[in-house]
Amino acid sequence: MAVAKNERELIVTVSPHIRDEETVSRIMWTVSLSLLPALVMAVYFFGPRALYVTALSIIGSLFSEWFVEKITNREFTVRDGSAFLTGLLFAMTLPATVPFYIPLIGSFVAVAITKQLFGGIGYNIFNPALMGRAFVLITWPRAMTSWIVPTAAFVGLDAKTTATPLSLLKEEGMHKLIEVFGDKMNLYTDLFIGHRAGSLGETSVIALLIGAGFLLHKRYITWHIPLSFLTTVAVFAWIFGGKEGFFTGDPTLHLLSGGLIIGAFFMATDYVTCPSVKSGQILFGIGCGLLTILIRLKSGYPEGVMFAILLMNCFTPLIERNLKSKVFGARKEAMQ
Amino acid sequence: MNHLQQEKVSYWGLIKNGIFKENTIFRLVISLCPSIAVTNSVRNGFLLGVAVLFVQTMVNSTVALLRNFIHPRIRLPIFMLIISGWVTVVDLLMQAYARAAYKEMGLYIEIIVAFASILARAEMFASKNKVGAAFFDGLGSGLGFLVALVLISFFRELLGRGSLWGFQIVHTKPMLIMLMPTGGFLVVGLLMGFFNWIDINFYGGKGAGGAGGH
Amino acid sequence: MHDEFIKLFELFIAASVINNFVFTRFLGLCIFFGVSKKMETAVGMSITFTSVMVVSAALSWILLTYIMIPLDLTFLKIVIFIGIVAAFVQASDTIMRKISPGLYYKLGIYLALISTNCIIIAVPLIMTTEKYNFIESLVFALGSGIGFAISLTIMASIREKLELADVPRPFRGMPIAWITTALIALAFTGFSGLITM
Amino acid sequence: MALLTFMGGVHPPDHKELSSGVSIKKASPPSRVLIQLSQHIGAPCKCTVQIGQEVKKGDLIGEPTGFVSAPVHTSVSGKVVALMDAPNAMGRMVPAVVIENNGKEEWTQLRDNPDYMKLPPEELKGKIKDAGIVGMGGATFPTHVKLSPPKEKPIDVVIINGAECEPYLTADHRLMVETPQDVIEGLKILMRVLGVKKGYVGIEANKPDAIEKMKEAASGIRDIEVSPLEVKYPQGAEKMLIKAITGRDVPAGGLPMDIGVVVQNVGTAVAIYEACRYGKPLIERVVTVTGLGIRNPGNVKARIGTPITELIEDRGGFADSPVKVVLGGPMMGFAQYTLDVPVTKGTSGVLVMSEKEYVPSGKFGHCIKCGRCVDACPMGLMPSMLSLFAERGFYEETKEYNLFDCFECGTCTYVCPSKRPIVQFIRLAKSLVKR
Repeated sequence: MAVAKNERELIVTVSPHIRDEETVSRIMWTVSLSLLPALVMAVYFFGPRALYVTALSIIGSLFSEWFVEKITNREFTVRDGSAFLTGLLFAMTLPATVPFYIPLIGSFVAVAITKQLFGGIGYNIFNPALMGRAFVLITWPRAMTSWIVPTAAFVGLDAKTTATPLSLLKEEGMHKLIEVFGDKMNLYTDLFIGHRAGSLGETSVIALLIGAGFLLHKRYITWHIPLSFLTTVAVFAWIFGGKEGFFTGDPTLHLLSGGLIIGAFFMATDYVTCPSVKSGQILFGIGCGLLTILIRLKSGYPEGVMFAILLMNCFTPLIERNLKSKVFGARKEAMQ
Repeated sequence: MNHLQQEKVSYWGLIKNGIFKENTIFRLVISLCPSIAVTNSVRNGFLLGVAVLFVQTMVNSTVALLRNFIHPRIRLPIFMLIISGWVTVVDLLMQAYARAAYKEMGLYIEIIVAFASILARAEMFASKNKVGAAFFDGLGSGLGFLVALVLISFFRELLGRGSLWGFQIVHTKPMLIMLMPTGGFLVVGLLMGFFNWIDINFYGGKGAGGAGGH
Repeated sequence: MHDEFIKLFELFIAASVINNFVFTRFLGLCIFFGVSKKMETAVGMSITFTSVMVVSAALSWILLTYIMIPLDLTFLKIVIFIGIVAAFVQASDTIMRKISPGLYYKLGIYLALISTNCIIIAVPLIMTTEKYNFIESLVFALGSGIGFAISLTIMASIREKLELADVPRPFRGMPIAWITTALIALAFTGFSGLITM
Repeated sequence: MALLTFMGGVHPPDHKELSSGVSIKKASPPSRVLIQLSQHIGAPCKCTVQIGQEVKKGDLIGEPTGFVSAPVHTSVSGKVVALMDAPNAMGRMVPAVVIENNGKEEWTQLRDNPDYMKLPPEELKGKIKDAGIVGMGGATFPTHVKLSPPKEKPIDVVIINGAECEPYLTADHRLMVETPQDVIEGLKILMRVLGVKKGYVGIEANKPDAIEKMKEAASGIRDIEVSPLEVKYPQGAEKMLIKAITGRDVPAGGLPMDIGVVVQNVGTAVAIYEACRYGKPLIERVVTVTGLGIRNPGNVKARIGTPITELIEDRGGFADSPVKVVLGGPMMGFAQYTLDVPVTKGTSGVLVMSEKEYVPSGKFGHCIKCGRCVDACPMGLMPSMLSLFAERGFYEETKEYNLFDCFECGTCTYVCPSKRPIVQFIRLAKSLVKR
């Protein structure tokens, strides 16, 4: 047979011969980018210390990733951005006042124990950032629950430390909240803008929503988990949240406060630790919502988003096992 | 464990075997509950370890002593009876002489009765060997248990309270989590992994984390 | 009556979730780690375990109230309770083999494991200490059994998933199972303070 | 109106612009052809010629050896010079006949039959069978077999597959634009053979000119409908096409005929028309020669047996350094290690990928369970789990995740951000698992 003049060594691989441009590191860096508005707001409200805490926890998580991969002789994956993202997300869950060893140790727990010991990216069972936070919260409860007032201080309050809206609600009730924030509208606006005590990245709902909208637009996350999560929280807050009986709760307050928004859009949607089938995702979101409200209203903690997501992470393998994707075409056995 | 049933067994070898090669917690991974429950302080860990050591040794000796009189068909209930008898002795002794510690860990003392390790030793070794060997086998196994408990509680108390045996050692902020279940599970898991790592890297072992058992 | 019911419900929730035997009371760990490798065995164990637990709790309570306390024999509780469990397990083993060989084939192997499980002996012991009445004892036993079943199935599903994971070699098998349990226990602390008994 | 489609799928950049505007050109006659005797799914043909024998265009050179088989004809007139084994597109060695072209282009006896539509269905089917027609979309299933459904499975719909969802390929597109009438005639024959009242032509919406031409050709025929489809890979897969157009689900492990549907490719329809009208056997087909590695990408009408080097020369040769040569489309086609392979009845395209288009596929990362493959899988499988099981060697477990429903369209591998060779893992599992 005639041989083409410029035939040379051809590469032979099996199909498909084209690949999508999406890569894991692009996903990770884009999600990190989408947290930028929240970080900016955190620095605006809590000052440069917010930046130090963030930097430390990112450094801590990058180091932990490198360290475990070094001693277990693995390929270094520091550049894929997943450790960076974990560090950033973890920082978002810390109060600005934490002593500097907390971001370092917490990010070590997050990356080294929760992620790398399980085999690295993709194999962790729990959301690393939240597990890091749960660890430091239980370990140093005092340091993790002393909040400072945003620089442009609360109306009528100029003390250095204060409580989060949710703990005010839990300990003193709605009337105290209104007293602190002026009136209900003020309360909602302050919560929406982020003018309140809380963790670095959870306070500014508007900044988080901008980031979340970006991710939704890029299709990095889908509506399934956030929507089912938020809806469940709103409905059950309305039913059980009121002091005067059923159906008197304030869903708006519950939606805007605590770490719900960052949890629903950035934490619960973590690919690795949520079910990958849509029906499972909705179930996961509902579970998160129920547990959040249960813990917020009944348990010893004022905020339940973190524990709710971690608890649902436990159930993710069970959900995935029982809710598989629906296969195309009726089963043959069923036809006969 | 066939190699243990040979005629010539050195007592020292039996003890070493119990502590290292067949360490109840780290190598065989059985009788785990107390490794978490009582190890939030070195003293409790030590006390329970001693209790187990005592029960194990006595059970082994009793079983070896009576081995020719026990009908094989009903041996397990008889062993259980012997074990629960000795556990009751320890239980009552501690109730009488160590009230404070008993209050904290009474339930776990009583639960020694359900320890698979004790029954396993009685069944696999003591019922087939002479009293002396059985005694030292029990001693070794009990010591291994004791060492493991003390090791775990060492880390937990040091990190969780900054103290050892109740004496304050360091004055940093303690890590409360180490006293909680999570800390216990974590310390055991990390220690197991660490021992496996040593085994793999320095002794060419397979890093068997134990098959697990009851 | 209404309050009574609420109290029983709370007891159930407390026993199953909040004071989950595995994650907060550190009991039943041997079985927990031993049979949580495959989902099938975990489910079989859960069923067998819960039923044995409820029945043996009932038997223990009757024996305790009508024989041991009147005769002042409570100091022998360890011997008696373990005797009850052993006897009951032996009996159900024999009965099951006769009546339903299929079920025996499925669940029989777990029966043998049960007598060395500390939860099964811990339930009557706790019952004695807390002075529960008959119904409460049953609810407590059922709650504990369900709680154990929950932890066992969660763990089994996670460990099946970990089979596919690239866990560093020294941590494969038991160590990572312990660390997983540590993290689950941490997540379960979220329930603390949910019901103050 | 929303376009018809199915659940899942992706839309890779299709690069059809390279060749979609280029009319079909007859390839220059090859000096010799290498005609493989196994160009279809089913039993290979038995050679009916000897070395040295003179043959005319359209002469039978391989006769079928079973029911699922199709005859093979020569595409040139000339002399048989060799009988040998040669690699096919999949790299397997198959028996082939080498014929030297004498340039006379002498046809064997052909009989024009303008009244072919009056022939009884059985006779039409016989003509299709004798012409050696197979599915020309790439699957190469003998067409007459598809047209012989068992009695208990009545057929009520025929669909002509003009989706051409594979990126780069434009052969069917050009056929529909240039000979829409032939496609419709082919469909009419199919409907007559099967006694079916309803015919569809499914075309992806990225070929508006083809849709328009086909609609024009079909206007006035009540029973034929042209259905624009959403642009999405693998829209042209039989099951997906049927779902999109009729809404029916082919049962898992079943065939389209189970739900009363027969699907034929555009090229096949044209071949059917030519066979019934002129008695012409399948000896040439339209091939898209494309890719950035080709100087003048375009569509050529090539004789079966033409070496692909000659097609490449025909389109101006290599433009850039070719890195990979693929027969078929980039999603399901086969990369070649030699350019000696000839055009067969199933060769829809020759894709020459240059350095720019080549995606190295070596290193891959962990599955991050992003669910992209689950969302994209047209069969509703969980490719992520399948690949994980296969990667760890748990082949038996893959059956629980419906391993054998996968038809290896490659969508999962395409979308995977970790660049995992998912479909490759699935193929591995398929070969190692007992059914």
